[in-house]
Order: sequence, then structure tokens, then C-alpha cells
Amino acid sequence: MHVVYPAVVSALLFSIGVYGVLARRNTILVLMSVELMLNAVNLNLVVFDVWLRDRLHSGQVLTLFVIVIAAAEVGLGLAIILALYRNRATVDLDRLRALAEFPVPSPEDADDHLPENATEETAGQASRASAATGPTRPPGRDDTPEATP
Amino acid sequence: MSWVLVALLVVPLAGALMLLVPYGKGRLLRAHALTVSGVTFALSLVAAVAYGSDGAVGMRLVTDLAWVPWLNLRFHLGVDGVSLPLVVLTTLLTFLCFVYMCREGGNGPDRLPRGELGPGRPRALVFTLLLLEVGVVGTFLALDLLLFFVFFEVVLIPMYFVIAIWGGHARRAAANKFILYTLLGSVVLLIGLLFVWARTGTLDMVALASAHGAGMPRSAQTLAFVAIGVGLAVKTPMWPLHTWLPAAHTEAPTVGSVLLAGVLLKMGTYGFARIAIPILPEGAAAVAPWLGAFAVIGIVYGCLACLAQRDLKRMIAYSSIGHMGFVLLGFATLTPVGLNAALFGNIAHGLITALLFFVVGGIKERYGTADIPALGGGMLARLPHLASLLTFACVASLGLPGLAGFWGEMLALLGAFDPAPGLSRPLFLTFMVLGGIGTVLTAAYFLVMLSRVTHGRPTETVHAPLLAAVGPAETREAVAAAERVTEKVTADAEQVVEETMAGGEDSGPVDTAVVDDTGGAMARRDTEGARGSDSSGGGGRARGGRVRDVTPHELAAWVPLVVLILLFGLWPKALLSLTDPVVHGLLGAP
Amino acid sequence: MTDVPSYLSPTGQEIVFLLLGVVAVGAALLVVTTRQLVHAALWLVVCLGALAGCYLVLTAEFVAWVQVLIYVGAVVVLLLFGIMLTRAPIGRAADLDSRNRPVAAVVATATAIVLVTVVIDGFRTAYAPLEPGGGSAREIGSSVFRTWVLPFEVLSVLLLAALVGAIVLSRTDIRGRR
Amino acid sequence: MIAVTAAVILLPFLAAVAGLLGSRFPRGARGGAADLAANRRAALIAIVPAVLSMLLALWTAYVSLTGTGVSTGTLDVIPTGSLPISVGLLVDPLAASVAVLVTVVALAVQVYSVGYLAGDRRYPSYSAFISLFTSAMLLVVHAADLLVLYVGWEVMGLCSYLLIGHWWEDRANSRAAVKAFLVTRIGDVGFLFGIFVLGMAAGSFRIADVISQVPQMSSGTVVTATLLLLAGVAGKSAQVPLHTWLPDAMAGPTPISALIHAATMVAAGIFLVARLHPVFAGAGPTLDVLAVAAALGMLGAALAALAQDDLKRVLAYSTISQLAYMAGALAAGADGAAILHLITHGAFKALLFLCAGIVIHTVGSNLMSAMGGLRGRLPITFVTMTVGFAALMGLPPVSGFFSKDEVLVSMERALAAGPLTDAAALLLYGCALATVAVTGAYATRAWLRTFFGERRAVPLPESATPHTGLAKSATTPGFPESTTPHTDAPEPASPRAGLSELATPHTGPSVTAHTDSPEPTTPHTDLFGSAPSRTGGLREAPATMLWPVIVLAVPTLLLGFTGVGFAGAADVHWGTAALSVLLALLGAAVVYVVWRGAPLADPARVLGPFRVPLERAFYVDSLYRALFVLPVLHLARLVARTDDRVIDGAVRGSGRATLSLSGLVRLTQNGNAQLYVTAVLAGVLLLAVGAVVLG
Repeated sequence: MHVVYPAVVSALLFSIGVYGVLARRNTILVLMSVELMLNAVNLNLVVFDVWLRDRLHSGQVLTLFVIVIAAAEVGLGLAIILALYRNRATVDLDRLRALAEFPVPSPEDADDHLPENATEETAGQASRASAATGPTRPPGRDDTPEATP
Repeated sequence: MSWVLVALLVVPLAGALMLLVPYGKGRLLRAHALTVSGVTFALSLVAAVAYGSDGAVGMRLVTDLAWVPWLNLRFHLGVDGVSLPLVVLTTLLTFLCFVYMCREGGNGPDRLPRGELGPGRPRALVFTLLLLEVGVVGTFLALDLLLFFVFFEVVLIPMYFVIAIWGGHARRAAANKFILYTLLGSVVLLIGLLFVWARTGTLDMVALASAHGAGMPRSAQTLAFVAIGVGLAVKTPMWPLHTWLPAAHTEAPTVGSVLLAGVLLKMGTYGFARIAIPILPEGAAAVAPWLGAFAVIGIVYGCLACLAQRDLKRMIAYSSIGHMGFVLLGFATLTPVGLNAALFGNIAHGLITALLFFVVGGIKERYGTADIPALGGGMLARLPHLASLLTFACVASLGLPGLAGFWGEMLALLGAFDPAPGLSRPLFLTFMVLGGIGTVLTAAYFLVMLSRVTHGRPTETVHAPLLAAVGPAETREAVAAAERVTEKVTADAEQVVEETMAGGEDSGPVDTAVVDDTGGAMARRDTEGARGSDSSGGGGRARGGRVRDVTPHELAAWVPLVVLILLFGLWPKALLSLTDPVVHGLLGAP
Repeated sequence: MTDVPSYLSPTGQEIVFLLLGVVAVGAALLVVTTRQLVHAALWLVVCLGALAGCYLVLTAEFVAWVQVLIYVGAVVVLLLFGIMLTRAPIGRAADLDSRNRPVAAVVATATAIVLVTVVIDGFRTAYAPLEPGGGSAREIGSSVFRTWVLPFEVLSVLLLAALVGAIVLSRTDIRGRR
Repeated sequence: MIAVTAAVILLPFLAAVAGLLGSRFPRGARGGAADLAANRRAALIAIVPAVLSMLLALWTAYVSLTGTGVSTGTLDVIPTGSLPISVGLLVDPLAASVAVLVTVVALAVQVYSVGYLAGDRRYPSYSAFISLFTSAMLLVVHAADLLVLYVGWEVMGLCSYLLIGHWWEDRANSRAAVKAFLVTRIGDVGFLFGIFVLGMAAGSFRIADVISQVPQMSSGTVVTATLLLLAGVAGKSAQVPLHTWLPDAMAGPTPISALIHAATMVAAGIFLVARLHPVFAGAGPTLDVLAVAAALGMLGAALAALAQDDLKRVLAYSTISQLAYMAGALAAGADGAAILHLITHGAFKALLFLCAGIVIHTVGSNLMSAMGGLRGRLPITFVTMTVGFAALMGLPPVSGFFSKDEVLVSMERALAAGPLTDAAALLLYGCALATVAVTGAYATRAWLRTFFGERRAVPLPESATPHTGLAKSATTPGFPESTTPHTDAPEPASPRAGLSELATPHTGPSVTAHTDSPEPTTPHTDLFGSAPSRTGGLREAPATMLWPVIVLAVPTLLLGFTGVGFAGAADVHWGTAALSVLLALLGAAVVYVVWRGAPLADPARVLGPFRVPLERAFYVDSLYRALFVLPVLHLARLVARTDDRVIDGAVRGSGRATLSLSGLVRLTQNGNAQLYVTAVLAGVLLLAVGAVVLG
């Protein structure tokens, strides 16, 4: 069998997984996309094992390991998602903005960037706080994580 | 004898490291600090003695070890007439700072209390200051460009913490400004040093200096001089790169201010004398007019800014800018006399400004403020000795002949009168005239300040901040007294005055016409303090229960400075004979 | 590898593989584009099943069965449970895609182009003759328990850790230290 | 010889050090008895070296004048990298005779001060400062190197600052002290630059070398140098345009006025010109400038003196006027005459000030409107002060007559031949003659208003005089009398008043006129009547104050006869002398006539509308204030603002700019993990593509 066929299939699967990870909002869907990417890798491993006639069967064994780890990963990932759901009542990725530099005023318009007025206000705070010196601690950082429902 | 220089670095470093072992508090910490700094000072004196005074040129007591061989970096130490006085000044000032920190009473954060460790974190302060000393002494001793830079940088961190931890209200901002600004300068300095390295292939200052810029074209020298000069000028500080200084001085604790003004600023000017001018003579010649212009602007500008200041420490900080302007003017002339002037001015400024900051620190501790209007007047009546010392320091700082401040300024002006060949004489004559105007303005702001603070009637003083000048227990008592007095001011006033009169007729009188609530409280506190002073054993507390005049510890810390100011003022040869031969060598002049 | 057969005369195995591959890729596309959560999980089953078929064609039978058992049997069920537990909407939902979608499409397409180009370029001449029995349970089993026994044991520890972690995470009565 | 001279200089210096450190040593005690003890010790420390120094100076002068002439000695040479500074001393007749003047006046002032400031808590520092002052002046006199001279020159400025501000409780005194220091410092900067020019041109800072090198210098150099030196001279000797500090300096204790305005500081400038006379002689334009400044100064100051009501200010303006005489003589090329006048003026002005001190001490006010009719009460003072005034007017046979005659003759000669241009010489001579007349007028006026007419004051209790230094109570400064009822407890006033007096309550309003209150006040007659007085009425001052006066009166009377020979002039020039005496008497007569008409009123009233400008000394102070002080202060505020807003603003602005830039970058950090991953993958892709394409 031409190695190109499985290799192309796995590449396409992987890209589809990438798209899923990047484009899907629901965390469980993201998890599924991750599975797709893992499977793409698995396919590659198997093909190369066959192609190279590895006497130790490292490719296939590694595939087995990956499958096992993937299962564990899904279990853990789901546990995390559940914990997240308990705390935030949502599993939508783009509402989980605890890492945001600026506080997100409301979940509705918290998509890609902040509304203009919020930026200006915080910038103003920053400049006032740092009037005396150079950079200081960014303001409003500590009220972000728990405050947003 | 070359071990002396290494010991100068090792002793304070070891002293600082020993503090990491938690072994003792109070007295032991005091003894430790005094011993370590005292030994270091003694070592520097040993170095001075070993240096001799035969006037020969060249480095002495050299230590030259491989440091990072694959980069050809060397641990190269040495001392000559330029660095020796600065080393001694550094160790002396550090020692005096520790002596000052042993004082009793007061509420300054920079104290080494006799008993338990207080909130001031004295152990950390001692550690920091010793580290600072290592850095400064190393800077003055280093003869390798990168070693110099390393020590130059080592200084910043302890100073940052001194300001940021033990400083005043706005200390964080001041400390941030200090470190960012000076780091910026250091980066430029490093670029300049590396540029020199790249062009000449060596980092050895002695070799570079004796080459007098051979192997570097004029344009490259100019570039390197500008980079190194900017880096050093930030530290010096030169106008307009000075704005970190007032903020840092205003917020730093007394010992921080003393070391900052007395020693740290000298690192910048020392760099000019040691690196910029000897290594890059053509670059220096190209940049000297600009350097002189900035220096002169700094002189006049600093003086004018001083005239408009309200805060004493801030004023002295600005006066430092003016004085360092004279030092830079001396360098800019590129003449032996100018360099002599700059080096003399360095030492003189270190002594005088250190004394000024000490005294002002004492004032701030007693009055709780350094705001000139809030101080009122009549300090000569209230605290005669302190005010006399302030007067002395101010007079020395304004460049009175016979005191150390004069010679540096006069010689700098003399150098500007006759600058090195190749420099525009009319330009430097203009600089000289502006510098002369600067001396008048210097006298003006110091005298006006003295007039406002030391002269006049003590009753003009705002008394309330004085409550801050006592210990916590006394403060409570004073507050209580204030409340009592506020209740029945009129009834108490006469009695208070009588008590005051009975307590001590020497100090400035309290004019009952202006005894208001707080004034009454103050007098009250005074009298009560007088009664309690015997038991509290405050030996420095003046008779009559006023705020203490100069205490023995303060006197012990200040008198050496006074003596040295007088000595160098009356006998400038003591310093000039050290620097003069070296300066000729640095300039390659006969 | 001079004896590479022509691409123009595919063997039966290749045709089967390609068909299964098309199914897998199409199902994967549906997984990431469908508007219904549960459908996505089901399309995932199709995709993984097709992949298992691929493994079979590639003579890796043991891996194929494991794939069916663990992925199709366990993982997808787990995912369906997850969907239920998070009270995800059953039926069509409009907002399963985030606003990042266009960018994601661009990046994914670019990834695909790069990968496919590289793969085709790299494996144009590679040919793997298929010999049955290479991936039988015996072969793999002896390999795992002879050569790879240490990683295998480490993996079991990992699984245990994952188990414990999942329990800790999902139980509400275990609190972190304050 | 040099060693002796060094001792002359060092003795007062050591006295100063000892007085400052040792007066209260070792106890540092304060309070009545301790203060008195400290004062006694300080007086001893101050006076004994002064006596020794004077004796040595006399011996030096004797040796120098009779035989050896010039001798120099160099102690050490200080390398500067440029011209070395040679620390050396110089003795020649000029220096030796001025040194005698300095030491004698200093001793007189020290002795006088013992009485004048008895009980002042700050007497030890005061006497130490006088010693330091003396030492500095002697250094100026004997310095062999211009920079060494400059050291003494500046230290004097400091001492005058400290001494004028002796009663620093009063802001006005403090201001006067600052003003004195600053105005002289302005001149001193020019002086320093002049030294640079001279030294660099001559290749040495040694005075002898400089003088010997003058012929080799270009005339431009000499003129520049001398003009710059002249700035310093004008500052120290209170010449136009830097004279304004001198009248204000009267805020100091009266002995200080005597010291500064008679013997030392103001003399230093004249002395310097004489010292460098060969240099100045080679600079014609400078002499013209000096002549014009002197001419304007002498007449203007004399006119200003005519209108003052404050006795000390009268003397101050007369000092400016007399110094201008000397400067005029120097400009006319007669350094001998100038020095002669310097010495006689030193004697008689010190005498006048010390007498004025007694008068003020007794009356308790500086204002002449509060004096009058003191002739009978203060007979000794009256006599001595009359001698002083006579010398001031230049009446024979007092010393002033001879010296002023010399000066006038030299100016007259300058008309015919000399370094001056004709116009300058004419102006100088004319002004000098006019000044003689005006001098006669104001001296007479002061004399009459002080000692004749009706008594306008009864004595103050000395405890309440403003000079006690401690007396803070009554001296709410500048208050019009009787408006401040003092209800407070008895003050711990001056120990001079005796602690026992503390018990005596002030029954009446005890207010004194303030030292510096410029406006004439109403008579004090009824204000002090009830105040208790230790002395029980007007009486002569204590002996320590009288003796110096008497001693000083002797040279004032007799110095002229010895000086005739000294100045090198053969004898008195009777024509000029007659003219000047006539003019002086004319001025005196006018004043007398006016005064006779209304003995209580001020003769200055006939000046009419000119009086106010004269009293304000032609508004020079206001002019300077508007021209220099205010602009500088505005500039200072501007600079402070600039520093805060522009320079520091730039620094802060850079910080703020960095922050806002970082704010831009932070916008991407919106918390969306998908975006992050997208960016990471895109980056990886780019890298991969880049690696493939470029590699």
C-alpha cells in the first residue's frame, strides 16, 4: 500500500481536529476534536510501523498506549469540564476569560475584544496609578476571576 | 599589601552574609554592624597608608586574577590617587551611617535599636548597606571594564531596597523611578563599554588609559563617549537626566540619602575620570562643549529650582544637581586643573552633602517634617546645636573659602577660564560666567533657607508634627496631653508657660500670645517630657524638655565630617597632591 | 524503493482503505461542523469506526479491536455522559461555533495544505507491502510484555493517577486547602 | 617677621575656634549663671589674643615702617594642575599699617562688646565671630597670593553675615544679613574672575609676580581684570552700584557696625585697590569707571545721609560717602591719600559708631527723633562724638582734616594731569567738593539732633532694650508703641537686667522702638516713665564701653599729624584746605540756621519733596528688587514648574507611553484560550513554512 494514502488521511484528520479545537465553543466538542487529532496521529503510527516493518512493533504499541492515555485524558477532561460546569454553569470556552488582562464587563459581549469605553477607563486608571513612576501593577487584575458570573 | 583591596570587598561581603545566620538581635547586631564597617574603614585607611604619598603615577596594590578566562575577563583591582579618596570616603560614610543608626530615640526607620528588633527591620538594613558598600568600593577599585560595570550594577539593588523599604510615604514610586532610570543609564553605559571592547579588544582600564584612545577613530570615540557619558550622566546626575534624584532623596531614609548623595553619585563622576576621559580623549574633546553646556545649565537650573523648593531634602537634592554641575564642568574643561577640581569637588560634595542630609534627617526626625514653611523658624533658639551644624553645612555647601566646597568650584571655574586647547574659549568663558552666577544663586538659596528655618522666632513653628518626633509611648502621652489641653486651653496656658519657664529659661521662649491649642499641647508635652526624661535615661534630651538637641551618637557621626570639611577647606593640598599627578597621567599631559 | 507500484493501478486493499478514509474524513468533518451536540458524538463513532477499519486494512488487527473497544465503546460513551451532565442542549443549537471560526478555518486549511504538501512530497515513493499477521494479538502482546513492559507499567500508574484525579475533580465534597 | 605676622593672623583665628568650642566646655550648661560664666570665659578668650595680636601688629608695623620694608614668606605651594597657589604672607608698610588699624579697632570692638552685650546668651559665638572676622581681614591684608587673599575676603563676608544676623529673632535682621552676604558675593564672583584674568595673564597668582608682570600684559587684559576686580571692591566697600547692603547692615549690633563699616570689611576693597595700585594705574578706563562710581556714590550717599532719621543709617551712608572719597582718591592715582583716609576714617568712624552705640544703648532707640539734649547726660560721649563728627566734616585739627585734604588735593591734581579723562576728573572733583558741604550739613544735623535741643527721651530700662538678644517680649517688632498691652507673665529677659528684676512687673506698656523701624516715631516721653531702671536715669555707659571710645578718640585727634608724613605729601595744602573747610562750615551753618529756627523739628524738612527720595536712597533698593530679585524668584518658580511638568513630565510621559503601548498589546490578551491556540498554531505554521522556504 502506498504510504501516501494513510498519511494524507491522517493529515486531513489532524487538520479537521485543529479546526474543531479552534472553532468549537462547547468544551466537549473541543475534546472530541482533540480525539480526532489523536487518532490522526495513531493512524500515522500504525502506517509507519507497517511500512518500516518494525520488529518491536513500537508503532502499534505506542498506538495502544496513546489510546489508553486518550481514554484517561477524556476521563480527566470530562471531570474538569464537570467541575467547570459546576462552578461557572457554562462550558463555553469563550466565556471562560479568567486569563483576560482586562475584566470582562458582561458575558454577552465578551467575545474577542473589549468594548471601547472599558479599555479607555482602565487605561486611564493605569496612567493615573502610574503617574509617579513607570509601570506599576496593572489595575483591576484581582477582581477578575470570581467576579464574572 | 595587595590583599588589602580584596579584603575591602570581602570583609563587608562576609559581614553581610553572616547576617543571614539568625544569631542575635539588638546589641549584637549593632556590634556586628559597627565592627564590620569599622574594620572596612580601617582597611581603607591601611590602603591609604600603603599607598604612600610619593606622588608617583600608576596603580598600586594591584590584584589581577583571571575571572572568566574564555572571555578574557579579569578580576583586576587597583587603587590610585583618583580612587583612593573615594574609597576612603565610602567606607567612612558607611561607618558613620552605622554610628548614626545606633542613635537613641527618634522614629526614623533607619535605626538599630538596642533591644528587640522593631518594625524597621534593622537586620535587613544592615545587610543591605553592607552590600551597598561592597558594590561601591568595588566600583572604585575595579580596573576591568566589565568588572566595573558589574559592581556599578550591584549597587542599584541594595539602594532600591533601601528606598523602597525604609523610605517615606511615596517610597515605592521613588524607588521604581530610581531603579528604572538608573538601569536605563546602565544599559547605555554597557553598550558603550562593549563598543570600546569591540573596537580595542581589551577590557583592561589601565591598558586602555595608557593607550589614550589609540586605535579608535574619532567618530568611534565620539560615539562611545556619548554612550558611556549618558550612562554615567544619569548616575551623576546631569541635567536633564536628573529627575530621579529629588524623588529618591526625598523619600529615602537618612542613611539612604547620605549614601546616595555622598557615594553613589560619585560613581558617575568617577566613571568620567576613570573611563570616559582617559580612554576616549578625542571623543571627550568632541563632546566636551556639550558636557560643559549641560553642566552649566545644571548649575543654574539646580540653583533656581532650589530657590523654589519647600522640602528641605528636596532642596538639598537639587543643590546636589548644581554641585555636580560644577564637577561636570571641571571634567568638560579637559584640563588638569579641571579634573582636579572635579575630583576635589566630588569628595567635598560627598562630605558636605552627607553632613547636610544627616542634619536634615535629624531635623525631620525631630519635627516630623522637612517642609520649610512647616518648620517655621527659630531653630537656633529651639535646637541651637543642630541649627549651628545646619548653618555650617550650608555655608560649606555654598562654597565658602576655607571650607571644602570652595576649592572644587573655584578650580572648576579656573579650568573653564582656560580650557584645553581645541575647545572654544569664548564658550567656556560663558560657562564660567554662568557658573559664577550659579555660585551667587547657591548662596542665595542656602541663605534664604537658613533665614527661614534657623532664624526668626521659634513660636512660629507649627507644633503638631512634633508629636511624631517621640516614641510611641510618649506620643500617646502627648496626644492625651493634647486632648486635656484642648479642653481647657485658657486655664492651662499660663500654667504651661510657667512650667516651661521654670523648666528651662535657656531655650527659645514660648510667646503666650501665640500659644494655641497645639502649642499648649506642645509645651505641655515638653514639660512632661522633661519630668520623664530622667527616668527614661535619654542622655541627649536637652535640659528644659525641649526636643532633644544633637545626641552623642549623632555628634559622633557628624563630627568627623565637620573635621574633614574643615581640613580639606583649609588644606586642599591634602587632596590635590594625591590627584594632581594622576590627573596629568590620565590626560596624557605633562 | 525503486519498485514502487503505479498509483494508477490501485490494489483492492488500497481501494478499501481509501473508501474507509473518505468515510473517516467525512465523518470527522461532520463532527466539527454539525449543529447538534449528540450528532457530533455519533459522527465521532462513525469516524472512529472507519479508522478501526483502516487499521484492519493495514493489518493491525489488535489495534483495530482496541480502537473499537476503547474509543467507540468507552470514550464516546463517556463523552455522551459528559454532554448529558453539562445539560447541553439536545437538538440544534445555533451557537456551537465561536467567533473564532473564520480564523480557525484559515489556520486549519493552512495546516492541511502544509501537511498534505509535505506528506505527499515526502512519501511519494514510499510503499508498504502488507503482510497479514504483523499486528496480531500474539505479536503485539509479546512485544508489549517483552520489550515495552516498563512503559506499560508506568502507563498503568498513569492511569491510576488519572483515575484518582478524575475522582478528586468530580467530587464536590473534597476541598482544596484554604 | 613672617612668623610674627602669621601669629598676628592665627591668634584671632585660634581665639575664634577656642571661643566657639570652648566657652561652654565641658559642661555645655545653659542658664543664667552658666551663661555669665561662659561669657566671662569667652571675653577672656577673645580679648587676650586680640591684645597680643595688636601688640605684634604694632611691632611689625614699627619694623616694617622703619626698616626692612617688604618681606614675604611662602609656607607651601598647592598644586592645582594649573597655576599653583602659594600659601604665603607678605609684610610691607601698607599691610602693616592697615593691620595695625584692624587690630586696634578689633580690640576696641571686643572690649566694647563686653559691656555692650553683657548678659547676651550668644556672646561667646559673637566674640568668636569677631575674632574670626579679624583674622580674615588680617589674612586679606597680609596675603601674598591673590587666592589666599580671596579666602580671607570671603570669610569676612560670612562673618559679616553671621554678625549682622546676630539678633536673628527678628526677620528684618536676618534679611539684612542675607542681603549683605549676597550683594557682596555678587561682587566677589567678579573679583574671583578678575583674579583669574590677572593670574593667568601673569602666570602666577602671587601678588608680587602679578604686579611685576603688568607691563607685559595687553591693556585689554588689564582693563578687564581691573574692572572685574572693581566689582568685588564695589561689593565689599559698598560702592555704587553694590552699596545697598551697607545701610541695612545696621541691623547688627552697633560694635559690629563699627567693625564692619569702619575698620575691616569696607576697608578691604580700598585696601585691595591700593595693594594692586600698579595694576589699576595701568588701566585708564577702569579708573574712569571708578571715579564716576565714586563721584556718584559720595554725593548720593551724603545726600541720603542728610535725610535719614536713624542715627546708624546716617553713619552708614556717611561711610559709603567716605569710602567713595577713598575710591576717588585711588581713581585719581593717589593711593597714599586713600590709605591715609582709610586709616583716619577707620579710627573716626569706629569712634562714631561706638559713640552712637552708647547713645542708642542709653536711649533705647536708633532714631534721632527720639534723642536730643543728651549733651549733659553723656558728657564723655558728647566730647568724643564731637571729635568724631569734626573728623567726619574734615575740620582742623582733627585727623579727618588732613586726610580729606590729601584726597581733595589728589583729585584736584587729577584735573590737570593723571590717568583720568578730563570729564571724569571734573565730575569727581566737583562731586567731592559738593560732598564736603553736604557732609558738613548732615554731620551737623546729626550732632545737633542728638546732643542739643530738648530731651525727648527718658531712659529705657535696659532690660527692655532690643539689644538684649533674649528679650523677646517687648520687641514685637515694628509695632507702634502702646498698642500691645503685655499681659503675659514676666519674661526671662536678659540676664543683664538681673534675675531679680524678673519679679518686678511691668506696670506700663513697655515697648521700645524697633531697631529698624524706618518711620519716625512720636516722642517717647511719657512711655517709659514708669518703667523701673537699674541705673535710675541717663548715665554714661559702663567702662568697658567708654574706654574704647576714649582710646579711639586719641588717634582720631592726632593721627593726622603723623599721617602727613606717611602719605608722602609734604604738608597741608592750604588753598584746598581752606576751600573744603569753608564748604563744610557752609553746610553746617545752613543746617544750624534751620535748626535754630525750630530746634524740635528735623532740619531735613527743608528738603521738601526731595526728602522722601533721599531717605529711600533714591529708591535703589526698590529698583534692584524689581530688576533682580523678583525676576530671579519668578524664574525660580518657573524652573521648579518646568522641572515638574516638562522634564520630569517627559520622564513620566515615557513611562505612561510605555504603559499605553503595553495596553495596546494587552488588548490581544482577552482570555480566549482558542484565540491563543490559534495564534500559537499560526505561529508554528509560519515558522515551519519559513524554515522550509528559507532553509
